[in-house]
Amino acid sequence: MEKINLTIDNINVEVDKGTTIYKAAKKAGIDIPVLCYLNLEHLNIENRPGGCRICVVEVEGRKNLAPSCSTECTQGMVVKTHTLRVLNARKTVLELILSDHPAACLTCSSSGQCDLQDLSQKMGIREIHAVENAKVSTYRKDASPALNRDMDKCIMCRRCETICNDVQTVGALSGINRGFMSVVAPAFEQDLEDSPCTFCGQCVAVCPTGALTPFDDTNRVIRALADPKKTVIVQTAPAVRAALGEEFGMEPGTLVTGKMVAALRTLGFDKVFDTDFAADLTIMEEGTELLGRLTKFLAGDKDVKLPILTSCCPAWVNFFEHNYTDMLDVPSTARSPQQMFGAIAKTYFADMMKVKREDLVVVSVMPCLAKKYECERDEFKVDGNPDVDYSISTRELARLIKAANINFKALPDEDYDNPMGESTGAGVIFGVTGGVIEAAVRTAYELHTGKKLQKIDFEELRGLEGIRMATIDFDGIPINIGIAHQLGNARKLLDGIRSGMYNFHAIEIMACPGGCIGGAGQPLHHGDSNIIRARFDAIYREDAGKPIRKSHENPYIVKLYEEFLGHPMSEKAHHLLHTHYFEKHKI
Amino acid sequence: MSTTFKIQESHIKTIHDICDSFNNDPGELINVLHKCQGEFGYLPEDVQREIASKMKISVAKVYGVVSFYSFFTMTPKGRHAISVCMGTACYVRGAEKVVDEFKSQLSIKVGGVTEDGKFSLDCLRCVGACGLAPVVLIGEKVYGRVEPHQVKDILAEYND
Amino acid sequence: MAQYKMHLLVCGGTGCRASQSEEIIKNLNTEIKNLGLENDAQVVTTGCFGFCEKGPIVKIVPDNTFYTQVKPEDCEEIVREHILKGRKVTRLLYEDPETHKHVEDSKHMGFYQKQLRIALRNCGFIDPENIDEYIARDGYAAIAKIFESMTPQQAIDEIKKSGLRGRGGGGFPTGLKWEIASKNSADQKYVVCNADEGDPGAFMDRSILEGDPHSVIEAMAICGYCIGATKGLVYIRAEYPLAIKRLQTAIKQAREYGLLGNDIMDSGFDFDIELKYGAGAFVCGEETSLIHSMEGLRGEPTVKPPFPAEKGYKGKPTNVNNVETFANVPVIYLKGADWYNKIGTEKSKGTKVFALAGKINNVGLIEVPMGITLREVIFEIGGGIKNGKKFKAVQTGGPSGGCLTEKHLDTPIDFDNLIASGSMMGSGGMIVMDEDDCMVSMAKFYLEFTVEESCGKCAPCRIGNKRLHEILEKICAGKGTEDDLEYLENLSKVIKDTSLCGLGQTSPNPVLSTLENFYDEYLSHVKERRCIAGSCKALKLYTIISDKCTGCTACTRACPVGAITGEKRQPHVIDADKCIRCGACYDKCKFTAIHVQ
Amino acid sequence: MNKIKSLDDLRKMKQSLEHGMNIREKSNSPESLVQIRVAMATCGIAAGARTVMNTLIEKIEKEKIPAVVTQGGCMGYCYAEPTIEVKVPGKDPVVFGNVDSKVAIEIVDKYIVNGELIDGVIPTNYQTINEQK
Repeated sequence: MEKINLTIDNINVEVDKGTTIYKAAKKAGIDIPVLCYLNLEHLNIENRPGGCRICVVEVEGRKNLAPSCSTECTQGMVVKTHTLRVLNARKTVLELILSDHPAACLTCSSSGQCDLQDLSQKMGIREIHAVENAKVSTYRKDASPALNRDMDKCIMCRRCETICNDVQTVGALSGINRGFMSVVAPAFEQDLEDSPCTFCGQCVAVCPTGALTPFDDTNRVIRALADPKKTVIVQTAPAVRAALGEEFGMEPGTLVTGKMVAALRTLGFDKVFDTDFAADLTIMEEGTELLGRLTKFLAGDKDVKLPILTSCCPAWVNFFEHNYTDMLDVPSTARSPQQMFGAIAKTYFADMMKVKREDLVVVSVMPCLAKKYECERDEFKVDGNPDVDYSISTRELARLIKAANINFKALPDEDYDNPMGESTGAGVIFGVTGGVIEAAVRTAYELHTGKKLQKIDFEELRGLEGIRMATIDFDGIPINIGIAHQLGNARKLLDGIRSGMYNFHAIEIMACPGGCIGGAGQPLHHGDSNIIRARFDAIYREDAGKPIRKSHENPYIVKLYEEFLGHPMSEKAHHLLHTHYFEKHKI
Repeated sequence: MSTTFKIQESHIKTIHDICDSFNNDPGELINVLHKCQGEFGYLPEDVQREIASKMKISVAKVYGVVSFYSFFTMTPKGRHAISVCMGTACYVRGAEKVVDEFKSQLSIKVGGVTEDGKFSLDCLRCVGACGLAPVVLIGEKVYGRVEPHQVKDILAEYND
Repeated sequence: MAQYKMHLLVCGGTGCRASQSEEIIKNLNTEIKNLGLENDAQVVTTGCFGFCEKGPIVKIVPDNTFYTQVKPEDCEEIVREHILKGRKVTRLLYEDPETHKHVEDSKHMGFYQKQLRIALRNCGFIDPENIDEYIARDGYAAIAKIFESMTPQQAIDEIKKSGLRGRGGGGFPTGLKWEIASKNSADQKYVVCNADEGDPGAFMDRSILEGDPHSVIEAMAICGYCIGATKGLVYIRAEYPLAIKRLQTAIKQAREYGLLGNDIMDSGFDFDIELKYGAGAFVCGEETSLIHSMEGLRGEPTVKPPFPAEKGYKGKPTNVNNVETFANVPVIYLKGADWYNKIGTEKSKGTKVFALAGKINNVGLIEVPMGITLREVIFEIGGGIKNGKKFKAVQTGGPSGGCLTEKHLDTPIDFDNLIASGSMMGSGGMIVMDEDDCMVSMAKFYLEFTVEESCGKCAPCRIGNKRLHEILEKICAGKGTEDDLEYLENLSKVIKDTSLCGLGQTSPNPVLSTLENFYDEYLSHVKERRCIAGSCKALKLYTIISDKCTGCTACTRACPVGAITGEKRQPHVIDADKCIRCGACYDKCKFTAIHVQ
Repeated sequence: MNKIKSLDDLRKMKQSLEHGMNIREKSNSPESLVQIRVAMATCGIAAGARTVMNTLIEKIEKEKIPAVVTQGGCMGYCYAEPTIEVKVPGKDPVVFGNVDSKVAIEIVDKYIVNGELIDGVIPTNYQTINEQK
């Protein structure tokens, strides 16, 4: 690799050819502020339109200032990152951006987590020139079940557009209009619900301002908790415990399972359960379905649809309902753990507690925004009453805890309630890419071969590469497995299957980077992919520390089948735990 | 923004033929939009949806392109489309006053259509007839050296 | 073959067609037939003569008679008198604005005397829809010569030696640009002709394409040969239907003659050209935006490097030149780089086409050698300021340029001098302004354009220009402050310094250059609330000169807001606070008693 | 349509085509050419000026003489029609009267090519073409 030598603020730096000034400066320990630039290195996600012009620097011999995020270093380059000219330019440009941004920080849901706000604090903006009579660009507002769009607050960083198109290949958003009125929006500024949006929420996860925010369900939860007639129970998704601590200043990757349970109890939830329990249940159903299809296939049945696709991720479900309408019979019919939990809670558990369905409120805490949409799907309601009433995100939970004045860090560790709080390591790893399929393999292998696994950890299924493939030996039968996270990678995999390029038996897909740990409901990563990496490691630590690590060994699952469901894929299970898919062809 | 345009089978065929003639190549989107606008007079939502679906581009992207370029329009023009050149040469020779006169005569804004759908009023960039500044185009017809007091007579030419 | 004694060249450019030149051609032909002169005179539709002010133009050769503002009904007289009897139709001859004498032939018109037509050499001379006429004028001889005797590198060297610089605005050396593209190897490269002329008030590219499309085709093929590209694309404004039609015809004819297509002239070199249409976005004049637009995307620019020469259309090395640049290329090979090199100034060689417009007598398209002074252009070629008014400024470079004033009149025009004077060459728009033009309003006009044409990708251009425009509006409305002037300057400089592409990097130029040259005018707007030129409506002050007022009450009745009061047959007064400056009283007063300040 | 295959092809083509364009090319630089103006008013036409003009055009074309033939109005020598005015670069214009085809060829051969004066010159105080009117 050719090396380039340059000086930045009088520091000599040597970098590889092709390195940008921004990265070279970082290497030299110089921090250049950025706004539109986003680089999640572990995940191959980059947004670099060079549009905000905040990261400009002075390069000797160049007429105008250079955007450091997208200017490559050249041999002998002399760069100055904080001359008066640079500082004046940055400040003036930031003032301009603020002059077209509503001054509503006090009530903005992104306040305190907003990159724009941070930057104006850092740069000491205290007044905005020319704001008198200045026109502010305003747009149609939209509130979908999963997220709110208030593009008056958009600064045209284009991160959401990049994510929606280049990373997720959903194509719900595009830059529209021109000049001062340009903004990112769905076609015709229509509602997201009328667009091919999957509600994966990754646009929200990268938005540097309050333009894209999660739909806020906290008030509804508070109202339910305050209602003495209601029994309110909560389930927490696997990925939440690996990230919630960040909201309270803890190191990324800190596991806060026990504190979270304690906090939820303090908040007044009648029972604190674990979605991991439902994940184990999912494995029983999905694993059985996989084995069924596999057995038929191996027996030569030509009608059987393979590969089986996981169906836990609601954004992924939306994605294939929009884009792969010809393959609707391929994914597993198993409902997601959130919905299995809801269905069991409002039948089995409600009976057990002798609570009427309508008096039982099921709340879920999810790393995800699509879950908000999922629990509103009609097929998951009984006479209009949803199996899961409200889904709040990790960040919303953090807000509830803060609003209730709970000193989270000082909370003791507490355990989940039973029966739906017991889970296995297999349930935990549902939170990362590769986890669902690994959990399924752990169970399917043992059920299929009748043998005990020698080694529970399937390292070959783990990792953060966008598409991974592995072959697992099922006692002489090679089972081909494909894994993709982020919908763009899923598309590649699916297209490969459609064209016959790939030959898989089972495929796991998660819509978000790294899986649920990188979900849009999680604490914001602000462009630091190390955070996602840390959560990833935490999930596997939690798994390794669990006494039981295979779903079919979860005693409460065994009990659930004995007492209520009968056996996996039974008629009752089918009714409560399985679903079907709809064609939602939209461009 | 939504219009009364209802897409019909024959329209779909026209759109598909146009897309096919450009091999459904997304790189030809702008040429396709030109042809479709030539066909329908404007680019209503349904036409954009059909183009997007045929060419396998997201409709958001199609709309992104349509809303970027000033040549494309989503509102139908009047039967007589009035365009006043606002190039520099016309501007310095008083095009603004001519526009104002059209606006007050027709009681519409720039970009608007009269209620009876007879006239629409737009400004455009240089048509290159700077020698005739200020220039007004009505349909294909060019009026040169237009003065505000002539506007009334010009409009009268279009009495049906 | 009939040997015509006379050719009647009729301008078929957009401007003249707008004033019925097609009808004129029809009538001339009918009359020639009526008089049985078919073998004596031939009517030829040509491209633009440049003298658009007096269009439609009919020029008769060989005696160079130049008829202006010809009407269809004049045709009979032209044929009967001039063609049949040899008597010129004096009333249609060009009248010199100074001497008021009719000028017999175009050789003696001030408009043409100082011009040197290289890029426009065939415009107004040949029938652009007839490839034979182009070939008769050494068309395609340049490329034939190159095939016969030059390697691509030698051909590039010739352009480098000629000193030709890009005519689209930036002035980048063309030969060097070609060389860079030639050195980037790829399985496919592209030659792109930028014909998305967006500068309001500039129409040279359109005129060239309408008047001499083959020279552009030939030059593109030469460029293809030089850089190793087999595909050419012309990105052309959809608003130019005639140019599109002529170009399509020319491409078809060139293909029929084997001058485009595979194995051109047995050289083994393949080249063909395809059209891509613009759709009304000024920013697409910027190379990277243009390329994105050709790819079917929004015309937003991307950061350079990578330059198109490395990564352009479809990610392949692409050379982009504008129409006028290409139009210069074939002549350079025919007459030699040394010949070309002798024209112009030290660093700007050759000629430049300007679109002369505004408050000037001879509006039109001119081509002059680099180094000519503004004075020569405005007062000799342009025939001076209209209606005997006083020259105030000339705006060059369109929305990206600046104003030049009296003190610049004797500066030789070239790329570098214009930049040093705070303006730029741009595509060659030249708008002349007189004492009635308010320079603050002028800056506002250009900013309004930039605001509308900014793509919106980068913050300084998207928001900054909007704010500049708002401040200028505020000043024109009489609400500005001196602080505003200071902020205007700082903001302008930051926009230039931080914008992503050429549009934003130059858009504040009209503000900066008027601030520099006409600071007093800004000051009088903000301090005295006065517009010296009298063009800012809000700053007009209407008063009644009591000596002249007869108290007829006509003004009182005309005033829509009841701002005028007074007794009958007594002098009236205008309440300045109520007055909305509509001017109704001024129009109504028969005694010129209304004074406007 | 035959394709152009070489520089030679192109040259040949150009030669056959430039004929038609000559008249325009010549108008580009009339001052360096011999300018012949044929008086073409009613009297001139009646006296056969049109034939004379055709003869002149054919003759200079044949002899490849750098000359341009234009037509003008009546020069006022109606008694001597057809009249033609010849202006050789660097010399004063000369008017010839009673020119028929034969004389026309003689004017070209003798006066224009060899610079010899011939009979039929109308002596005038006449200035130059361009200063007329």
